Amino acid sequence: MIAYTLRRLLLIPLTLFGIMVINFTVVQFAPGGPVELMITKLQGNAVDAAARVSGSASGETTQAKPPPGQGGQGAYRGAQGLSPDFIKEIERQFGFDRPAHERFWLMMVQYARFDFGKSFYRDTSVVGLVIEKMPTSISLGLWSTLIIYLVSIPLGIAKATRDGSRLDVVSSWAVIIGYAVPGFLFAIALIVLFAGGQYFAWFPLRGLSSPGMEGASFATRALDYFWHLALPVTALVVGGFAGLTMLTKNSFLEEINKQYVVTARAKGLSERRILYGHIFRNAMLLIVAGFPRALVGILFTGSVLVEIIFSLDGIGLLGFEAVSNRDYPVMFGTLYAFSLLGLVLNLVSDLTYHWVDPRIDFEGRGG
Amino acid sequence: MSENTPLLVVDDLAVSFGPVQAVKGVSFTLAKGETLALVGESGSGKSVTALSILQLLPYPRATHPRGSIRLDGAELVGAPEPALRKVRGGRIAMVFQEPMTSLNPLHSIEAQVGEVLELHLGLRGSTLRDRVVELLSLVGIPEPEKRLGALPHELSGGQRQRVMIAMALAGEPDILIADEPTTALDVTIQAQILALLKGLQARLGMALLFITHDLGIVRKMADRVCVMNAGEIVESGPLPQVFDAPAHPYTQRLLAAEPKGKPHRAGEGEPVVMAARDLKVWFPLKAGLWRKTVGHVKAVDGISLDLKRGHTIGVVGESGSGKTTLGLALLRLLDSDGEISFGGTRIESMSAGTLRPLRRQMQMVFQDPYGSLSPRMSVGQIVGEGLEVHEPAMHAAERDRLIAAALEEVGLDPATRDRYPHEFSGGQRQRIAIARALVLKPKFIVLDEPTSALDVSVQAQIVDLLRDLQARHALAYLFISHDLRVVRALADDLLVMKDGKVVEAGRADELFKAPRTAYTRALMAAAFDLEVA
Amino acid sequence: MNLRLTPLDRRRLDAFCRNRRGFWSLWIFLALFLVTLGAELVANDRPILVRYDGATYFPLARDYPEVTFGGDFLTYADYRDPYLVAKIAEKGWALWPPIPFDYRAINYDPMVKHPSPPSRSNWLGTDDQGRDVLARLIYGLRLSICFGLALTLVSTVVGVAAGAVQGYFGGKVDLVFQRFLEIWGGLPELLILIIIASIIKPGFWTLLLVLVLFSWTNLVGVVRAEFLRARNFDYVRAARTLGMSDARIMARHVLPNAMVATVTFMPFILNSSIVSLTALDFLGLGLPPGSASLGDLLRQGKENLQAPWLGLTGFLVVATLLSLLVFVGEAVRDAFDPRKTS
Amino acid sequence: AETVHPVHGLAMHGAPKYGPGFKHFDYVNPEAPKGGEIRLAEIGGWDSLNPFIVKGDPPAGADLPFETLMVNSADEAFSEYGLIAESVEVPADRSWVIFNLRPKARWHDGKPITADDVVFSFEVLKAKGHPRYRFYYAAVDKVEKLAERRVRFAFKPGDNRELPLIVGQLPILPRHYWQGRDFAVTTLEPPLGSGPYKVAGFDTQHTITYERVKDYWGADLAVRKGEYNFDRIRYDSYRDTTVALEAFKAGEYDWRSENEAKKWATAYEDWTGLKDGRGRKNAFANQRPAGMQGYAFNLRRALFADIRVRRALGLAFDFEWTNKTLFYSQYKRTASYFANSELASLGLPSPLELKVLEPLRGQIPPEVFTAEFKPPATEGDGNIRPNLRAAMRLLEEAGWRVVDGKLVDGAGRPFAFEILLVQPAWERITLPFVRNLSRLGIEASVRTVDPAQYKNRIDHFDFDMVVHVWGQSQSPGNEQLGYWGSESADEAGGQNVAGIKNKAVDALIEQVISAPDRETLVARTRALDRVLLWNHYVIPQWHLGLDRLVWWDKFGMPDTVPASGVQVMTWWVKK
Ligand SMILES: Nc1ncnc2c1ncn2[C@@H]1O[C@H](COP(=O)(O)OP(=O)(O)OP(=O)(O)O)[C@@H](O)[C@H]1O
Ligand SMILES: Nc1ncnc2c1ncn2[C@@H]1O[C@H](COP(=O)(O)OP(=O)(O)OP(=O)(O)O)[C@@H](O)[C@H]1O
Ligand SMILES: [Mg+2]
Ligand SMILES: [Mg+2]
Repeated sequence: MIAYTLRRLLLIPLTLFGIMVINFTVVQFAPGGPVELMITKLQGNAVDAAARVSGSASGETTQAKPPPGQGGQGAYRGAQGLSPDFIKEIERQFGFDRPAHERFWLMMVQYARFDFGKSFYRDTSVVGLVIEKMPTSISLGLWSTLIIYLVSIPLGIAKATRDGSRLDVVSSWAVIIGYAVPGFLFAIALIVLFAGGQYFAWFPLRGLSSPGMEGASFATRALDYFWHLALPVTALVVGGFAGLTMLTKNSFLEEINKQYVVTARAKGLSERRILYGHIFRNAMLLIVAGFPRALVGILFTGSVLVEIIFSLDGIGLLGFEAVSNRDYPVMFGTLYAFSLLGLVLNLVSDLTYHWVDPRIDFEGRGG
Repeated sequence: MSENTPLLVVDDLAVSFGPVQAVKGVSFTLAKGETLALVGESGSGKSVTALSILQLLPYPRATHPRGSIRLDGAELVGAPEPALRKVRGGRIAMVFQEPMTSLNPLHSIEAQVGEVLELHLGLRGSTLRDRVVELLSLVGIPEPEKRLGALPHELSGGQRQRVMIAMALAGEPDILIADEPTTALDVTIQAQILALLKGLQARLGMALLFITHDLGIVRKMADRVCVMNAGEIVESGPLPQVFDAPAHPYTQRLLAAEPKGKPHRAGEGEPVVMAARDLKVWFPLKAGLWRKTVGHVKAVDGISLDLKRGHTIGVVGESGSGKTTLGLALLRLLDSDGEISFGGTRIESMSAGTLRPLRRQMQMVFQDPYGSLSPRMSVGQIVGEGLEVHEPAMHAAERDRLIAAALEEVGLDPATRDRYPHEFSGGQRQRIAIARALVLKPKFIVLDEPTSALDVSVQAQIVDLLRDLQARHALAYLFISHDLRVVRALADDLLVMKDGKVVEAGRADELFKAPRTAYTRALMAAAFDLEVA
Repeated sequence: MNLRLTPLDRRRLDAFCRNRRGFWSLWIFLALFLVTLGAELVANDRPILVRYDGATYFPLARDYPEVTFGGDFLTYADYRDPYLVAKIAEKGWALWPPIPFDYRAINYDPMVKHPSPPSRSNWLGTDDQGRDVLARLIYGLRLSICFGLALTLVSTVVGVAAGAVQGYFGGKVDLVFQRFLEIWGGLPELLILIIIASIIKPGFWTLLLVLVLFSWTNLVGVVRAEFLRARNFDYVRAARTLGMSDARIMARHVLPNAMVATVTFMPFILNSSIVSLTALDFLGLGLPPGSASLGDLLRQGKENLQAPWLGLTGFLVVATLLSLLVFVGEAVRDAFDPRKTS
Repeated sequence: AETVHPVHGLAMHGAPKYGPGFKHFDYVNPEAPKGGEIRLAEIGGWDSLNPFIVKGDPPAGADLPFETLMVNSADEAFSEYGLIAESVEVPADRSWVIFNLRPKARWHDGKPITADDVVFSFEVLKAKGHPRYRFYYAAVDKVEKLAERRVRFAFKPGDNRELPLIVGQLPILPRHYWQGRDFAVTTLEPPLGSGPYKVAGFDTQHTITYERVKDYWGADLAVRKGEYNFDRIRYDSYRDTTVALEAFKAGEYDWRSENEAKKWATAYEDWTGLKDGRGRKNAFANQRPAGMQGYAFNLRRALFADIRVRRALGLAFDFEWTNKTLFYSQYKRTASYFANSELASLGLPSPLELKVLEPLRGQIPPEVFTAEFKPPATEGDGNIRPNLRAAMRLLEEAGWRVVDGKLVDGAGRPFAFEILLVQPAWERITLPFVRNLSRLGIEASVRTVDPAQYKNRIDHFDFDMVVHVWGQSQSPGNEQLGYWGSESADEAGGQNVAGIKNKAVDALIEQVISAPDRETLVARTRALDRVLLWNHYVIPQWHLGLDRLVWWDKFGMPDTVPASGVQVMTWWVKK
């Protein structure tokens, strides 16, 4: 195992490099780059990327919104086409005056030193951005994953032992319906029902904390935190039960009739102990196999929609906007960081396989 | 012995699996300190009866149309789970027939044995550990401290069986149901185990329900005997009565049957089919978080052999001496060092692809038949698969015919070929595994304890079959067994193994007559005299 | 063709049928699917049959120029046009499908504002463009099911095969393939979609291809894990002794035991393919605007909270579909469970 | 040389409406009580408090703490009155401008605003500010400080009457504050300003509160009288429009402008505020020029070269039905490129218009002289057969025929094109149009792409038809060159999306730019409007002309709504 682990560790930089090369190449083919987007923005024609998901802010006409502040200088006055010099300058700003391979090389050298540069459109470093969004993502990811696992696994086990019973059927329905509710609809429904003005205004509409909480006691702040989290986490979680519950159930069904279970029973063990002490480890492999993926998923891409709907700023939204806005430093920076994390987690999960079932090895076999 | 009220009463017990009636009204009693032997044909319902006592059958698939089982007067059939839990392991313990599949593959043997101690005796910590070690050494596991952390797959067949026994004994039960507890054990260990059981019986008054096909053991151990055939008890009574004056024809047949005959002698000039030079298989012993290799189990340690066409080499040796490993290594199912050649071709470094066509010519019957049968394939598919692969042109009907014939040859009803492996008895599964190997008519077969689960009559049938096939097709066998009678009936040459090394080799008849080493002598003595210390 | 069932298959079939829930689910699903396959006959904006001026016309099968029925144009007739309706009524009659709209047909009734609630003419109401929700549902279901089935099938086959090969062979194969997967997984799905959409116009097949590119990896991990474990089992070793090819061992011996994951995940993959189609619609990378898909219905549901029949219909249909499939999946699992067949 | 007198305000043309010494704008309530709070919402987050640079997203209201030299009034076409500048001096040819600063103007830290600050502002904005400033002020030749409170901007040669006014919009930034700070980077330290509000507290991305400056130097100025009455203005950020709407209904914020007809018509029906009278919902008419929004043909495509074809396609767009069933009849059809303003053409050309049109006779569609432009109308019942008949006739005239139900040209090529969209919301509007086109045998398809790709395709003229909006001000000028000028037709990334290349149009644009006074400007603009309209370069869509507002009824508002529409900052909290 040590040799294998070492080999895998050595392969990580290589894989990472591969990921970066491929992505960099792919990006070269993207229609429209940051320069174009910047120009659109300058001309005042920009369409917010998130608008596609969140509904357009501009409606069916362009002049519907009276300018609330002063000023109101319409950008169109000056917009008489941009001079080529000016476009050149923007290109230079973004580093697009260099050939692609040179840009790539520069980027990789920086990345090797864990220097991820700055966003094209903001003045924050990529690391800063990620760190800024991390708490939100982790809050959402951690709690929802926790809840999903804590509910699904025992539920799946209970279903396996009572295969075909009423509990089984009813809970199947419940988790499936939860899964079938489209997340965005459910989130909106939650807002309308429990945070809107019409029905019950029990929960806050947005954010992760109430204003003016800085000085409050820890308990109050924690309470406030969970109060804010309740709806988004619910929205994230409903859809998550089904897959895991069914997987657990089926994995357990697979094992529950094996001979060693009879042995365990012959020892006089309680059903519970048989389930959790004996079958669990044998059936857990698949669940363990899915775990790192779930974790990365929830941290990285988790929840663009939920983030948008609950006005939270997490990594999901950051990544989505980075791609839509062609904010390459952010895109590559997050890609690099999360790929690295993913690669490490992959290794960890492989090692867990071996830990769960020591018969598993990764040596070549055949014939 | 003591003729007080019976501890366990089984009364007109019947078991059905859907339409299949496995047990059709079995009655017997078991008193404290008594040993009752349940003998009978393979598939006659012994295991099912035993499992019914602990209510461990796959309910609701299995049903009891009638009958009752009472422990100290309390009904066990249909008893609530909590009540059964108290009985299981604590009052009645069971050694399962197939130790290989009956252990939890992912728990160390320490955990599996310790669990019973913890549950029923409330032991914890170092007392628990000490007791586990003690139990393991009682059942003859060498260096038990070192192997506490071993997982079942790292043990030899006999070792697993001993762990199973240790586990059953751990709870100090009132009744021990032992379903073929010594099938995988070499005779010395077997004797040791039997002595252990006797000792416990005397000390604790433990009652013993002993299921076995080994009549020698029955003679040594049993107070009373029940003979089962086709789901019914056909004869029962005190040992001398049944054995000396069998009334039922089946009992008579059973007692008369014995593997007989001489090995079929092929000419000495036959070509060598399978040869090995200085074969070595070392398993690393790993420890710690990083599972560093801290030593090796030298399972096979420099063995050479030449097996000629039409010949049989018998491999004997104590449990854990490396017999199975040798067989696996010869077939390139394990990584090994040293030369292996098959039919004159060196195969030790042959790629899997080149080796594949050769595989048809070399087959193996695994020591753990249950584990070697794909659980989701029907028996017909399992047996026929080799044909399908190697004779793709063969007509389906022809294949079907061959499958049926093969099953019939090993004494199975071809009508059962659409069943799944788990629907068979231990002995039946073993025969399925044999049928699978034989149907291909290979040149060379490794037979790893192929008859361990078979009653004497079937055993004799199988031995005859093997010998007959050998004569007709000049098959070469590597025959691994601790049952020296069977070995004597089949083997031309003998290889005696100990700790991965050959301690003695030579012509079988000579060795049986005049064993040269003390080790062999001890083996023989134990086997033929069943010395109980 | 040999349709004779082996006794084992019979047993499996019996086991399948014994799971009543799964059994009925399958029938309901098939019935639904069948109805949607014949969507044109059930919901259409053209009559099945027109009798006009002594001649019989089959608008479902053929396009007729409007002039055929006394209209002005040489272009094909729009049978819902009141002008044409009147013309046809004058000299004959038309036999309409039960739902006289197809997925594009707009209810031009000027009295209704769209989206309009369920009514006599639109049983499930109209969407925000005035199209009949029920008709769109029927067409959308067909598209979504076909898309989902195709995607599920392809990505499952590919994913299982890839996972199997890695897990079974291990070693270099695994090491290289895993790294490939990691690199593959790092691809920015969104961007690739954008790129592809910029090169080719997204349509059913292109989207299928693109989504397969990303969805096949879902199963690889679990299947690989199962294979890593199962390759150590004795019966695999036994199969190897029989000289079976690796492919056969994988397919016959290991795979059935790794089926848990596959069967469990399949309904979900199917459903998520429907959802990913929606997500693409959101991003404007989905099917051409105007196509009927369940996703479009869901999206409209979100954008038109004041018209709950849109979202609710979409959700109910998706939920039903998914439940049916999960229950069928359970029955299939039962059928292959040796302990459940008898 | 001419003597130039300092004046209090400037108009684009003629004299400003408010004379020297005016007390307040007409559309404010000078007695409006100060105090209270207004909570507003914006869509999207923010991460920077420097609204003058290209990086970062500033929050809504980020410019509240800052002031310009002059401010425009909301009820005139384009007039500005001094704010930081007490008076301005402009020569007749408007080739330069001098601003005299108010002595009492000061920063929030109490320091006075000086000419140095003005010079600094101009330079720093051009050098490091948002690139917009760079071309905005491209025509400014140089700026010089004449005295402590007197600055002069000199313009490059050219006839651009707007420049003094544009310079008047220059935000003035404190030099002393920015010395030692980098202007080009985003910041979360509220920069020093001089305006009526300053940042009081914020939570990045989520919310920001502005607080009225108690000793605001300009509180009593005529241009400030009655405005900025709230003590606190809070903006909350929402990411999702639906949620923002729910939040409003839940009372999370106070005031909202609705931009979707469907929502305006339906989303407030169940609003408790409206039911129990605590909320108000009202649409206020305005005269903000709506410009032209429409389906723009890509005239570079041969397919659309024939004016009859363009006209025929226009006939297939059923605005009345769309408006009735999809928009709840809230919109007005746009019949001018300068809709909703006095610049829009009306009836037949006036003599003043004819003066510029006559010379072009022959080069422009004859209908210009004979008919008032009216977009094709329908009954709104979805039955557009009469229009389709007309369209079919036009298409046939243009050489198209129907073969096998498809419209084909002489060579048998089908009439097929793609409508490129960037906003998914437009699909529902466009698809019925496509359906109508199909009845003419035209194969139109709709394609929605992401913004970057959209931009890319527009820039490379790789589209057939798009929805485009040309915004207009009350005072058209140079930008018209970019909109319709021949030169801009081939300029990648330009505003002449349709690719109009028409000598007559070019000539008219010249006339508009050089219009000497408002009256001529209006006439010439109308003439331009007519020519553009009759050329059928776009299929006009609609405009609103209303501010659709909902608010929780705690505010008072002035009696008059100015031409530019409702000004929230003139509202106040009811006592
Ligand atoms: N995978 C493994 N890892 C570690 N040790 C192993 C492994 N397999 C077998 N061994 C050890 O190798 C030795 C030989 O095992 P083997 O199975 O060959 O014995 P055997 O002669 O067949 O015994 P039996 O008669 O009990 O079946 C035993 O001590 C066993 O514990
Ligand atoms: N789960 C099952 N389903 C159907 N039939 C079964 C099942 N288990 C056992 N049987 C059948 O019941 C009969 C009795 O089986 P049992 O295991 O008791 O035999 P046994 O006497 O222990 O034989 P052996 O000596 O070979 O172990 C056999 O014919 C077997 O095929
Ligand atoms: Mg048995
Ligand atoms: Mg062995």
